[in-house]
Amino acid sequence: MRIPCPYCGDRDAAEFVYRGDASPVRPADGEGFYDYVYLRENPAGPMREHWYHAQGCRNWLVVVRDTRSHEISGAVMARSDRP
Amino acid sequence: MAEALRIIQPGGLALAAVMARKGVDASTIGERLGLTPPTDPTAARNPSMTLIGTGPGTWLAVGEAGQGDWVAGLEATLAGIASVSDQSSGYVVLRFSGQGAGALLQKGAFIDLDPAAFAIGAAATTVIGHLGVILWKVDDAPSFDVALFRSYAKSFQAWIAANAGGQALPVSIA
Amino acid sequence: MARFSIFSLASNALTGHRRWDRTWRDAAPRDAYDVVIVGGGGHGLATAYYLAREHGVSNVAVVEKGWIGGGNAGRNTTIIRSNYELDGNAGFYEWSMKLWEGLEQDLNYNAMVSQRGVLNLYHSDAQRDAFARRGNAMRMNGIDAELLDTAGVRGLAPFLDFDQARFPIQGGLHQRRGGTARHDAVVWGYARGASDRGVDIVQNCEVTGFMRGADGRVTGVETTRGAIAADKVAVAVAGNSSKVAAMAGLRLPIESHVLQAFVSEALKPLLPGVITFGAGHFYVSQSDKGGLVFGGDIDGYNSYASRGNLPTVEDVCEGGMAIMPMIGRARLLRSWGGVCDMTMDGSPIIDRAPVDGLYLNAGWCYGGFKATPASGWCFAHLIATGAAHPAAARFRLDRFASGHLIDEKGQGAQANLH
Amino acid sequence: MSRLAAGGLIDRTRPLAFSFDGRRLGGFVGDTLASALVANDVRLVGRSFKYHRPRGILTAGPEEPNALVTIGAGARADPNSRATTASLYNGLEATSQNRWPTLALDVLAVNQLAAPLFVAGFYYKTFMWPAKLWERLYEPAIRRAAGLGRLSGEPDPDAYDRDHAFCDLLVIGAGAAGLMAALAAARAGLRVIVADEDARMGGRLLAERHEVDDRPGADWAGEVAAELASLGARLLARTTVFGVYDGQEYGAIERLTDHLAAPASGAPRQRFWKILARRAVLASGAIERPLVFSGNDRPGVMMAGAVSAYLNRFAAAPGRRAVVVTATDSGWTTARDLLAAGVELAAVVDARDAAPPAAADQARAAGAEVLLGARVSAVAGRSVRAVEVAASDGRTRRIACDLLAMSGGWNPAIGLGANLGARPVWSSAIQSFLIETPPPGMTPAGAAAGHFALAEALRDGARAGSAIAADLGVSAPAIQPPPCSDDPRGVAAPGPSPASKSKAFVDFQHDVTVSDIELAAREGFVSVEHLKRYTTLGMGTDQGKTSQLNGHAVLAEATGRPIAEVGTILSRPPYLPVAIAAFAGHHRGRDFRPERRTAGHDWAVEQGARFIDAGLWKRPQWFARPADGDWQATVNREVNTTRGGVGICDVSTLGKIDVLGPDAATLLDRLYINTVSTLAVGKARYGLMLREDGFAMDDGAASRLAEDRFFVTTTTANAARIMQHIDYARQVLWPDLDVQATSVTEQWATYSIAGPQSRSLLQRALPELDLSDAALPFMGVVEFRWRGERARLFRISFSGEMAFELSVPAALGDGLVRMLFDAGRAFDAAPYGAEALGVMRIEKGHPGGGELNGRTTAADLGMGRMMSRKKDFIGRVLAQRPGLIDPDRPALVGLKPVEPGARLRAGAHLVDLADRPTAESDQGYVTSAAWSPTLGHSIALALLRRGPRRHGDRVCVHDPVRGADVEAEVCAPVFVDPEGERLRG
Repeated sequence: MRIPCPYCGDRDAAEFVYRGDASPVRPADGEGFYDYVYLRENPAGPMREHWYHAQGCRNWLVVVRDTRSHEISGAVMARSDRP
Repeated sequence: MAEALRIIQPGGLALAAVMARKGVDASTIGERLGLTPPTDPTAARNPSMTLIGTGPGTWLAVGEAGQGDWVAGLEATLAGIASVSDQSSGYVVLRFSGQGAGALLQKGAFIDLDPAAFAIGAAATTVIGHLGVILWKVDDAPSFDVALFRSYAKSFQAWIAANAGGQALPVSIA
Repeated sequence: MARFSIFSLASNALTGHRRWDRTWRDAAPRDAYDVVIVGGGGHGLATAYYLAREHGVSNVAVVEKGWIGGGNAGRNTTIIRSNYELDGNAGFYEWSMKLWEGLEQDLNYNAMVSQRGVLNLYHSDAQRDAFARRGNAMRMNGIDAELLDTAGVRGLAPFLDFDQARFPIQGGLHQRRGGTARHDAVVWGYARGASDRGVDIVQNCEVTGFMRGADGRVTGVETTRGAIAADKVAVAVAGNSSKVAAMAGLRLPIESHVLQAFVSEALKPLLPGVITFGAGHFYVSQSDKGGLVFGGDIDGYNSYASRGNLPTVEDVCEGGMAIMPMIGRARLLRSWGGVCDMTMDGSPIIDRAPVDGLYLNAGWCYGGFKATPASGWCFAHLIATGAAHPAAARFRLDRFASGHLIDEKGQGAQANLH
Repeated sequence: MSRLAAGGLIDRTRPLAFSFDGRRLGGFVGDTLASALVANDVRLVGRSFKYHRPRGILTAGPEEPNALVTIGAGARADPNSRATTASLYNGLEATSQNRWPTLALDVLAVNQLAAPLFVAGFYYKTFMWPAKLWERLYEPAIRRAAGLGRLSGEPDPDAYDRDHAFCDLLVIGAGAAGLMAALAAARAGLRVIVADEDARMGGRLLAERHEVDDRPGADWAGEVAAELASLGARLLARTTVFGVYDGQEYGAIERLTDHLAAPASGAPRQRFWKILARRAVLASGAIERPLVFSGNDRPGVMMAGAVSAYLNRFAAAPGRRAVVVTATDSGWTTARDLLAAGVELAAVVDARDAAPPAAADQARAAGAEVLLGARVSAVAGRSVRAVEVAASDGRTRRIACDLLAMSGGWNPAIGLGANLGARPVWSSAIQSFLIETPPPGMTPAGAAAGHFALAEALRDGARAGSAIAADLGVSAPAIQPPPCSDDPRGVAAPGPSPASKSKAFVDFQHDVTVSDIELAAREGFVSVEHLKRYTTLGMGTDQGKTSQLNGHAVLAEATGRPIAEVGTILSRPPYLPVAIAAFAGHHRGRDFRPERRTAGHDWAVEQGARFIDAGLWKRPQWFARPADGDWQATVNREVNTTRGGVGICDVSTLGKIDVLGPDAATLLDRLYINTVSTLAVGKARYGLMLREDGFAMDDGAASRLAEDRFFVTTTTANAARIMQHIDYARQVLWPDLDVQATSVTEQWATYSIAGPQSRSLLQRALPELDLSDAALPFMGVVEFRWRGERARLFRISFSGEMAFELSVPAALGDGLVRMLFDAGRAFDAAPYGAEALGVMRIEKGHPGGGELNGRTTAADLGMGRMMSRKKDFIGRVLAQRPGLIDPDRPALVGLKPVEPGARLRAGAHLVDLADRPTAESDQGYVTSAAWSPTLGHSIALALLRRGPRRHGDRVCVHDPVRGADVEAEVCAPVFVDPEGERLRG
């Protein structure tokens, strides 16, 4: 599987560390931390997810990948991906 | 791997990680340095330094050690617009030259090193045999410079020995 | 149902084996049942079997979207063990081991339960102490455990690499009662036993939604073969738990991940039992047919595709060559993937769902096969009595909110690290 | 000898000697082991898996189910090798498998007598009584009988290579279609890779007598290959593309030396390729389908296409008097090949009522019987002596022959096309399965796409290659397929001939018969996956390449469903089996993972250090001296020297991170439970980080070197994880902060100088520095120059003694340690290793790996009060969950044995003295333990329920896996200098 790193270009997925769903946002206050940390949509289909290019540019990416086919439709730097 | 391969360790290099402060773009840094840092994974050079793109707003700066404290100078020059971390000891740099250089590195790196895809000045931060490396193409001898973290040097030598078909004796890395 | 034995086999041989019945009735769904179990894998079928046998609840349907045992029940590496450390896990898996030990006579079906031992290798003093801690916990739970030094490991597996290893083998934690079982036979044996006790096994019947009462209670399932009413609906669809839970409006502390497994060409007997590498990702056993059955870690990214990628294949084979370089010339024959429910603490869930009438059996990570008998036993107990079985009392859904986690690896709330 | 006088692609000027089961035999360069065996009239080559039935060579390709042998001996023995694809070389030693004592006389052949019992799934129905006999008796017997070849049991002595390639087009299979596709693409200027498993490009062209472009097909193939090479295409012979993966990635294995008598020493045996291809053409050809009739597994029964291959390519006649039985025109091609080779053709049996007229006339003219609407009903002889033919008139004829060539039609070799999960789709036109939705970028072509005839295959390959060039935006003149001779193949339905039940084999390797499949269906195993699992159909080393479809046809018939509905199995990688060592390559033995060495490594080796693994690092564990006696004495000495004088320890492996920028302090406040922003420049502070779930993650020190410059240390184990954590915090959680971070672990060599004499030693080593408490107080930091380079001195202690950590650029690390010991000679300074370091940190009650185990909270570790209430930080909220603040949680305590000589061990559990040790009575466990030379007895850190409230209590330290129980007293976790006076000196 190749991850299209916006900076480095297409790279083998083994260069990356996977973290999971990029959608949950850290709550500002005390509420919602259980949801944020534990509950997941775990969709069968396209998913926005966090990949860290640990062996490359050391940036966190938001990759859109279909969990049924593993086909990737895009990737951006997480820091520039503000909802 | 029939082609010739030479591996040397250029001495006296000063190395630093240069990280732009928030909102500071490459051209601003370029004005201070007199060399505009690349905004993509390539290497920019002038007589006094090479800047290798390692990520958005981050570069590996390579200069000549010895002439004063090169890294301290860089810090002073970039004060306020970029953070600098001395890596002169962090990495060892090896130069692979000759027709066999690309073929050897291709055995380890899962990126396209074909001249058409990886021209002079191209750079990549990637993996060779479980080792993280920063490699950039210097000339069309071809020569590639490979920077890797110092503690891995012995293992990298073992990888080279196993993959260079015995005909290229790697330098002992200091 | 005809009882299986060498005598029934012989007598059928005389009639060209034309008299054998179907192993289980292929039922069409009726309109209503006391209990509908979603998922015809090992856990779902074991649940049905114990509901009927232990609780006299036989008005039960097991609905399976494909063919029974087609999910992880038929994709695992057949290892059974109870070498767990933490409260909640150790007792539960030991109960499962006890059920394995009587399974064939109970089911009158040879599931080839083979207690050939499970050996976990350690490679450092810290790992030895962690294994000692686990072994001690096992002993205190009445589970057999032996901490071996290098000589002890040599005695069991002289073919391991003790000399050239990057991470030298210092010893191992051995559970002699661990071993393997024939995964498909477990599914077929439970299906046969449940079917014989009146349970309807409905294949090619996919659940598409839940029927809900006015009070929101789950009153049945919508399926590709029509609506089926039920007093209680029990879900045992590990790998797809999130999908099914979503039909009831639930989100779970679960991610689906793919775990690859591999088998080599058939070879004459080579390995004594199950061996796991402690400084990398590799475990292996040898099947009765002679194939080396092995695997390692999950690929690590969410997936519903039951297949993985090459980096994991390489990682697993590197691990294998690191501890037993004699397998180098054995050829990898076939690879496959199973989709696992990875929970946020690496331990399973057997509990009522937050929706009335709905029961949840999920989150088995890559450890579901060995749990099959106890999972069915305890889930049946919960469904029939409404109370958690003591052996599974800690597998609560609310433990994540309350902080009573069961985290064997101490990795915290990241599913792919367990 | 059955070697033909002329013809073939073998080199008669280069004879080769080889042996089979010890018999010395001869062949030629160009032979496979199988063709050489055929040429030597060897018919019995193996025994089947279950019944141990005698088996001969069935095919001439990788789909071979029968001719599996062990090639080579000793550590290089290669079990289960296909004789049909193994290139012959001088001195090749082949041995038959799965028989005892000999191939001709195999005792386990008695299994055949029990065949009525050994039906599909029989073992599920028996071997259950008495229960204990399964492991003791039944299973070992089954295991001995099962399995095929035997591994040597010795480490694989060969090296395996690894390479990566990128291309526009990967052509899988260099037959007619593949070569045309490659030619079209290469002429259009694309980067092309052609991979073929054979030693020679050409595919079926090598086995047939067709002409392409007015020359023999093999010559044409050679010329095309030459042109491809001249166009810069990479041609990989002996290379099997075994799998398709995500992102248009293909795995391939190139066999480099398996065909050589004497490979150069150290030369890699195989090369594992990872190929990234924008497009791929699947030109993997087709596999001929056996006919299913009684006795179809007898030696002497061979696929018709294989017979043609042995005759045409290898000039070896598999028999002297042949019968051809066919359901399509293919059999007639083989009939012609037999006549052309001068083999006596006894009869051609065609299931159809009409045969290709020309071929039939030619056969009759040659004196062969032509039987239409007929079938073979039985085969006589252990090795074929005659066949019984049921003719259309219903009468049965017996025809003497020693070779039966069978052809049941062709199955496209679509395995790779299904690797990503696309279900093959039934095509009634070719009576087989095809790939309708291939993996992204892949185009099936030629026979793999159902275009069996040569002209069609050439055309289809050219079309595929040109279309791909156009698709990739390269305009090139369309390439015309060359003219060729041809003959029709025809199609036939799969499945058994009527009334062929007993001993009618579907899966030759696993002895699955028609009646086995019918039994499975009767018992309800009607899904193809159930059928496979219940009967083991298609699970052999051939993965059902010759058996799958026939088996599914039998199932369809038995269940009254069309085969399109029954479906077929998804083929999973690898397409052909791959040696495990090839996947591991260089990364085995000591090279399994890289080794990290500190700058002082060589010095430590000189000092006789013993090393331990800390992650990938090698750390000195201790420095034994002859006088020490044992390791414990060594460690005691190192501790005593440090506490009594001065010791020096390499702590370079700790993670080191520069956290820089205007918002660095803000970020660190959010990462640590305690406050860092109040730290003054020139000061360091101990800190603890939690995971967001509220459990402790890592501890270390943060030092402020400037307002906007922090230097953070982590434990050796967590360095990478913390770097990732910091990047996540600054890039994902708080991208608005202006903070930069990078790992400088490798930049600095750091030595801890600890003990009452440490300051004196340093003062001698660094006379220019002011080391007074005023200038450098506890937790102070100074930067200075050493040998012209930046250096840092931290007054930080892990040992509890007055201690300093001195950091210099790693390039100077070796010089530093030598300088320190020069200066230390006056103080009898001794190096100490990780073991002594651990003893001293346990004596001081510092948490280490045993306590930071991912399941402990700050409060468990006695750091609850460090948690700031004034600010947000990662883990703050979830750390307040009931389960994490339960006062009964096990918390950190110290333990000392009541019997001073008794030994405490990490991993032991704690129970009250009154209780019997059970899961219920478990009160906690020992996290770290050591012998304290300072106190003269064993000490331990433990997590004990309500521990902090139980100081003075006695507990039972229970360690059944290692020894007897020990009684210990609960105490505070700090054993030495609880007031910390020594720190300040």
